[in-house]
Amino acid sequence: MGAYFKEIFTGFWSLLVGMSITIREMTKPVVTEQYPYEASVMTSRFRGHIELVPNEEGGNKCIVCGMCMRSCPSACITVEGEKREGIKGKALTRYRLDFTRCSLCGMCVESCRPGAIRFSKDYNLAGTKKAAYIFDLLKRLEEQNK
Amino acid sequence: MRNMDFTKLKEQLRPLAILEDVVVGEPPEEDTGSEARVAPEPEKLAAMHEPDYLARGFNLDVRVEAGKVVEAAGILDEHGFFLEAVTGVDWPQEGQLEVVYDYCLWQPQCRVVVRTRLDRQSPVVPTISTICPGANWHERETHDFFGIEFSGHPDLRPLLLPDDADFHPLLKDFKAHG
Amino acid sequence: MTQELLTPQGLGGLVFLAIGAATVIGALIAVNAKSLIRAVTGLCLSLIGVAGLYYFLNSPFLALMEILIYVGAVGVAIAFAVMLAEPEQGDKPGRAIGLGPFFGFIGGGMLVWGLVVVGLKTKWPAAAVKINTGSMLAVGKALLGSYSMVFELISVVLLMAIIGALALGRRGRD
Amino acid sequence: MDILNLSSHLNTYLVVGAFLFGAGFYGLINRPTLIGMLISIELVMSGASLNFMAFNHFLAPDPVMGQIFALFIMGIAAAEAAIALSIIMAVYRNYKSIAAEDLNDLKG
Amino acid sequence: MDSELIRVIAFLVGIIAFAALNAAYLVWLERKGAAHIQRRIGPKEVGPFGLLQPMVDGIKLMTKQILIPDGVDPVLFRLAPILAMVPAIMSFVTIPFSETLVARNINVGLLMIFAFASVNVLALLLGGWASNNKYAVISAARAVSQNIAYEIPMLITVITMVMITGTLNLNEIVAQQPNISQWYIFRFSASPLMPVAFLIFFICSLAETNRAPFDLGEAESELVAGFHTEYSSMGFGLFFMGEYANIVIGCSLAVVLFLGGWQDPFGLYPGVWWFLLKLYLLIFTVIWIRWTFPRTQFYGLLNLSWKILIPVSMFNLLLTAGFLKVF
Amino acid sequence: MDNAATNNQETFVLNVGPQHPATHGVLRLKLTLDGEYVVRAEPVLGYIHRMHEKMGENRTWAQFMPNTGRMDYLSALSYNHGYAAAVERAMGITVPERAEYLRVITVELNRISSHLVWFGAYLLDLGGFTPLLYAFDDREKILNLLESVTGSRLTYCYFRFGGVYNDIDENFVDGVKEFIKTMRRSLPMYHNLVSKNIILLKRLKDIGPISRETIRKYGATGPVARGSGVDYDVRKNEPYSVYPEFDFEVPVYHEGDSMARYMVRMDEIEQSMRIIEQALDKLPAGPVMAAKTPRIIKPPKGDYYQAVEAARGSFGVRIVSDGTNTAYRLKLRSPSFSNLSLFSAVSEGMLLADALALLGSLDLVIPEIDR
Amino acid sequence: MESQDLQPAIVQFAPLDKLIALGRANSLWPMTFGLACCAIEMMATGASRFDLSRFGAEVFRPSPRQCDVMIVAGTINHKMAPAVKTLYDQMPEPKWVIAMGNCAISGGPFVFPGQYAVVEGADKFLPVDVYIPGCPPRPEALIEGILELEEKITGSRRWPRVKCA
Repeated sequence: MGAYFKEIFTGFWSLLVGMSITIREMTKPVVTEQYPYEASVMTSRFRGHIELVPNEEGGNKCIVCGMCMRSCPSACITVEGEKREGIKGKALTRYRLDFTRCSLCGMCVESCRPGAIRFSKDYNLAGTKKAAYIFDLLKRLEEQNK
Repeated sequence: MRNMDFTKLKEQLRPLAILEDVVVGEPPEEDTGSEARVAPEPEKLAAMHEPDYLARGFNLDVRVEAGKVVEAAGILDEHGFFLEAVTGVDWPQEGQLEVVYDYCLWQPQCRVVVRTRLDRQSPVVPTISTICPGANWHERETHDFFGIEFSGHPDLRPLLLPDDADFHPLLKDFKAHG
Repeated sequence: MTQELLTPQGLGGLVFLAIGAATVIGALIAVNAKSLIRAVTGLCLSLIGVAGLYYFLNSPFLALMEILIYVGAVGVAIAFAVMLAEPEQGDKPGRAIGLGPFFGFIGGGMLVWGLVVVGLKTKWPAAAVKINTGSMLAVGKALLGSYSMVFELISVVLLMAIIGALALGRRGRD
Repeated sequence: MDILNLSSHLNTYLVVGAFLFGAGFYGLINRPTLIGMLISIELVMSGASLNFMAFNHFLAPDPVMGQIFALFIMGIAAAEAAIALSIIMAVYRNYKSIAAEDLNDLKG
Repeated sequence: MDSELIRVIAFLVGIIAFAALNAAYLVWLERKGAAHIQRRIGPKEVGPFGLLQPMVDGIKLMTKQILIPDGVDPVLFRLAPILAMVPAIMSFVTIPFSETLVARNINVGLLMIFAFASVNVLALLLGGWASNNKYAVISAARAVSQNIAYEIPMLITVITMVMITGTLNLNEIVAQQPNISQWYIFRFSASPLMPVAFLIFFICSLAETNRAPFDLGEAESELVAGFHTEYSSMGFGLFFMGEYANIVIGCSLAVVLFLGGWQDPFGLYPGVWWFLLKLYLLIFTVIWIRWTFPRTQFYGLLNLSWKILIPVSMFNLLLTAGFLKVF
Repeated sequence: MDNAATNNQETFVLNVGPQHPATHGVLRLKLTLDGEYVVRAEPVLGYIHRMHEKMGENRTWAQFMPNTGRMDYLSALSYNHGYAAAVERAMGITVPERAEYLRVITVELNRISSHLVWFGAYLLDLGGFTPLLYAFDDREKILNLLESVTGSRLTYCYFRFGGVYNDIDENFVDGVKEFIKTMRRSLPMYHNLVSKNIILLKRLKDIGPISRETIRKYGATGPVARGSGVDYDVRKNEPYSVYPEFDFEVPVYHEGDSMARYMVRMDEIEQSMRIIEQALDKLPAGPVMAAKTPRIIKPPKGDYYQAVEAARGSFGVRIVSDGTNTAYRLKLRSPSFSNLSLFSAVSEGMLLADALALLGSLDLVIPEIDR
Repeated sequence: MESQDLQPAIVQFAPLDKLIALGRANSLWPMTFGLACCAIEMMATGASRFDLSRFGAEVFRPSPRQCDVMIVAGTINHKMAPAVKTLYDQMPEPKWVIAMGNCAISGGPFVFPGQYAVVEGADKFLPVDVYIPGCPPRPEALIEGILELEEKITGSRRWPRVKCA
């Protein structure tokens, strides 16, 4: 009989303790970041999709070695280049990134010797068209330069 | 064996291990193909050896006949081992399928690998799920992936693949249809 | 007519009609519905109707008790039993159309007819002078006064019912 | 008779009560299952207590009596429902059926 | 048209509006309260403080397609949500919001509320059964056994209260508690266990309305959405509103029986605001409890009823009877 | 209770899943119920089978790394660790000490975050919503820290053969210390709010007891095994990385019920914090990548095994190499696979709600089971 | 699928339709439906730090009958696809689909020549309205996806657009 009442009281007490915790939490300030109004800042290592690094003139540093293409686990990078006068290696004509296949592993960035690609800070992509996420990074770079 | 003497276990397992031709001397070249194994005098050794734990990650490697896996499982079970995984390896060039059983012990550290080779055309091996009920799913999974028949298994329906799956994706000659 | 309708009495009459209809329709559903669960619903509808009639008979207490006990307890219990004991089909389809329904219909019809005839033809004595108001208080006093013996008996019956139900339910479990 | 004034006539109640009674009787014979029969019995009882109440309201000098009768009927009905349902459940467990005609084991 | 009729009709409209609005804004309160308990904001983008959120939810629910799935019993399937809502609204008729603000001051008001509340079970049962969905059926079965188990201690407590007050009329009950020391929760002269009685009543009304931590019927980790799994659109909306209406009724009843209804504690402006204040405090407690505790297990729930609540409420009943006889 | 399962009552089959709130993803349970009692429970797997093992044979060793993080997305780093360590073992690569320390720190942080998700999700299973959000709030702090190092929140892919992707900075160290401080405050709050709650105790105590023998027969590991009194933790029993250098305990409870498994995980959070603290104190300087890592990974012929203690138990990687730059066979032994396989044996005769409480206490991550 | 390019019929210019669209857009109840990694980010979005409830979209309903939007969060394989399809069919109109994460968009990193298990994108068998790329996408991206869907329903955007630094 004693145990019976003891259980009732300890049980009831534990419920009260729980309720006191939640009411205390209620009076504390909220932790919510209000996204569309306050945009969070990504850390320097944040991995968005990759983008081309502009050089001083606003061009790209890519030498079309194809290392990124080969190291990519999901084959989402296509690089095309052509031989041009006065440039060592090849000049980049097309850098296509199929972001819908990417796993953001960073193998491409690591394998890039000249440091021509880096992670962008695009963290809030969303849209109604699937094709919008097959990026032409060269075009993107040009738009950024404008 | 690092921490404890497992002589008794080894004694019990040794008779199960099959004798096999072991080429003593330089290992066969990589691209000579399996037919071109010309060993001077193959030496008969029991296929039980203790690899270097640090290099390989397990302590004892036993190769047994397909029929003996249950017995091996029984011995290991007696010693308190638990079954960690069952898996297959496809060796199409040799026309064989290998079934690998990983056993492990809680205390002290000891990992035992039991392996057996089956004919690739009709891979049948007795089930050990009678001894380790946990093997049930592992064997179903191996059946999914390699098409290995575990005779006596209570229920060999596909586990990870769709119910109507009739393909075995981890075979080396598997091609996805459609 | 319209003028009359908009008085409380007129509306009350309408409500009464609705209640009477509910009683009759509910009873019809209860005895005719194919699926048992609908029959239970019909029963509940009918009983709510009866409760409404009680209300018009100046005993709201009884009306509410009717809802509480019949609809809330008996109806729910029957519905529950239907859920447990009737897995899929409704009434058994295999039962041939025998003479049962026919006799039932004839018998029921004759009963209704007879009762209605008796009820309407009889010259009931004029309403006597009430000796009390029939209020809840009076009911309570009567229940524990002149009818206390019956009251006790009913409690015993209920107790026996509970015990019996428990015993029956328990036995089936093992 | 004014249709909106039906509530103040004894006959209305008697007709409805008789109807409930008859419907219950019809159901009792017609229903093949035990639960259906139980439902019908409830109807019969309602019809009876409605009559009690009606006479009580319109004719009886002591308007308590009918109410008490109706209350007792309710009590009986509740007890009866409890017992009947548990019997039905027990029967169902043993026969996997609640059809009355399937319960012919008692014949021997 | 006489005034009595107008009064009844006005109250009827008012009650329906009150029930619907209350349900809508209780949802808002619940969402906001839950959010703040959980360190977040809750609805805020629709209207100031998200106050229009219930409206847009209502619009959405009303304009959504009504699906009657295959294999359901179409009549009962449609009937059940209505049956869940109507008795709840009917029960509002007799609740005294203030001395005069009561739709119909019925002598057996207390009994009436319980009579209609018992119909609610039928709604759940029919809804679950008609859905022809195993989750719904299990959930309905749970809801019924839970309701029956908790109706007993609740009614015993109410009988205790009726013994003390000597009436079933809610207005009279409130009138007996003019100030805080005479609220029945603190009326120790009637029975020293009055706070316990209040607690039992409160717990039981939580269980009767299928609220957390007794929301076994809607245990989403087990039974998806319980008895309303198959309900879409307003069918679901009605169940939802019915649930909140039942909460309001349960809490109003607690306020009337134990907390002095529209009476004020200190002799300041008695009236409807006091009633609403107490009511919403209690409702907030209900919400607070919901967002604090995990769900009870089925047998734990029945054990609580049979092993704790029923014996204690029986004891209280006997004690009260003794006190009534002695004093 | 037990005879309910054996009598000849009518039973029915309840399909829980593949989409169901209780299964945390896409597991399907075919429950044969008698009333509310489970007569037979049969988990049906494969609804998120993603061919990891097949992909291992198609990709180079390095390219497979992102896949490991997607098996168990809640403790992705443990899986990265297991795979990286297996390949390193095969290649004979020695990882610099600083890199090993970083691995341990991040893995343990990841373990805490995984346990927090479990804690929240389990409470959600039991019908308590608020603890989930508190746990996620604490977890966000870990994710911020890990994101600042690895660059992503969930599927990190941080380890490389021979080390880690990049080094940490002072902010990270401070952040971790700050986090441990807040977590030490949060844990007692969780215990007060949840662990001592009578409702929770009633729901978890003596529910789904698993015997030591069942654990062994089914090869269950991790907190599930430790809740049944099995003192087995790969970090202690088969030390890898730099774990031997830390002083930590392996929490073991002997009851074997759901509460024991719950408590094991809660205690592990504390132990992980201890490891992190020690690792931060001892953190050596130096490179984070082995200097002599070959650019092209071609492990020598043979098979290799590496087990690590992931948040759910012992995760084993068996690689069979034929000396080329892709794996010949890659077997991923996932702990939840074995942990779940005992479910049908244990859940027999339980109530539906209890069976789901048991299921939750196993802490399943389905993609890891289905692979 | 073609349907994603069509103008949804609900966007019309009668005031009532606008009101209805507004109601629907601000009360998007998602289904409790997670497939893989992205589901955890979906939960994180609903949790305190990001708080999906600000947009009235936190009411995760377990039953498809009561949902408006299905967030396909994770890889769909051939065994799961029929179940997903069934769930979609069980939802009452109007209903929307958000493909969250690369797996749901195109099969993601699990697609390789000769693969046998993964459905290459939810849009192979569902009319997807909004795509959220990422592996997994950050919670902000999911919020953005919800806002994008609201824009699609009402035809205008109420919230500021965030430029990524």
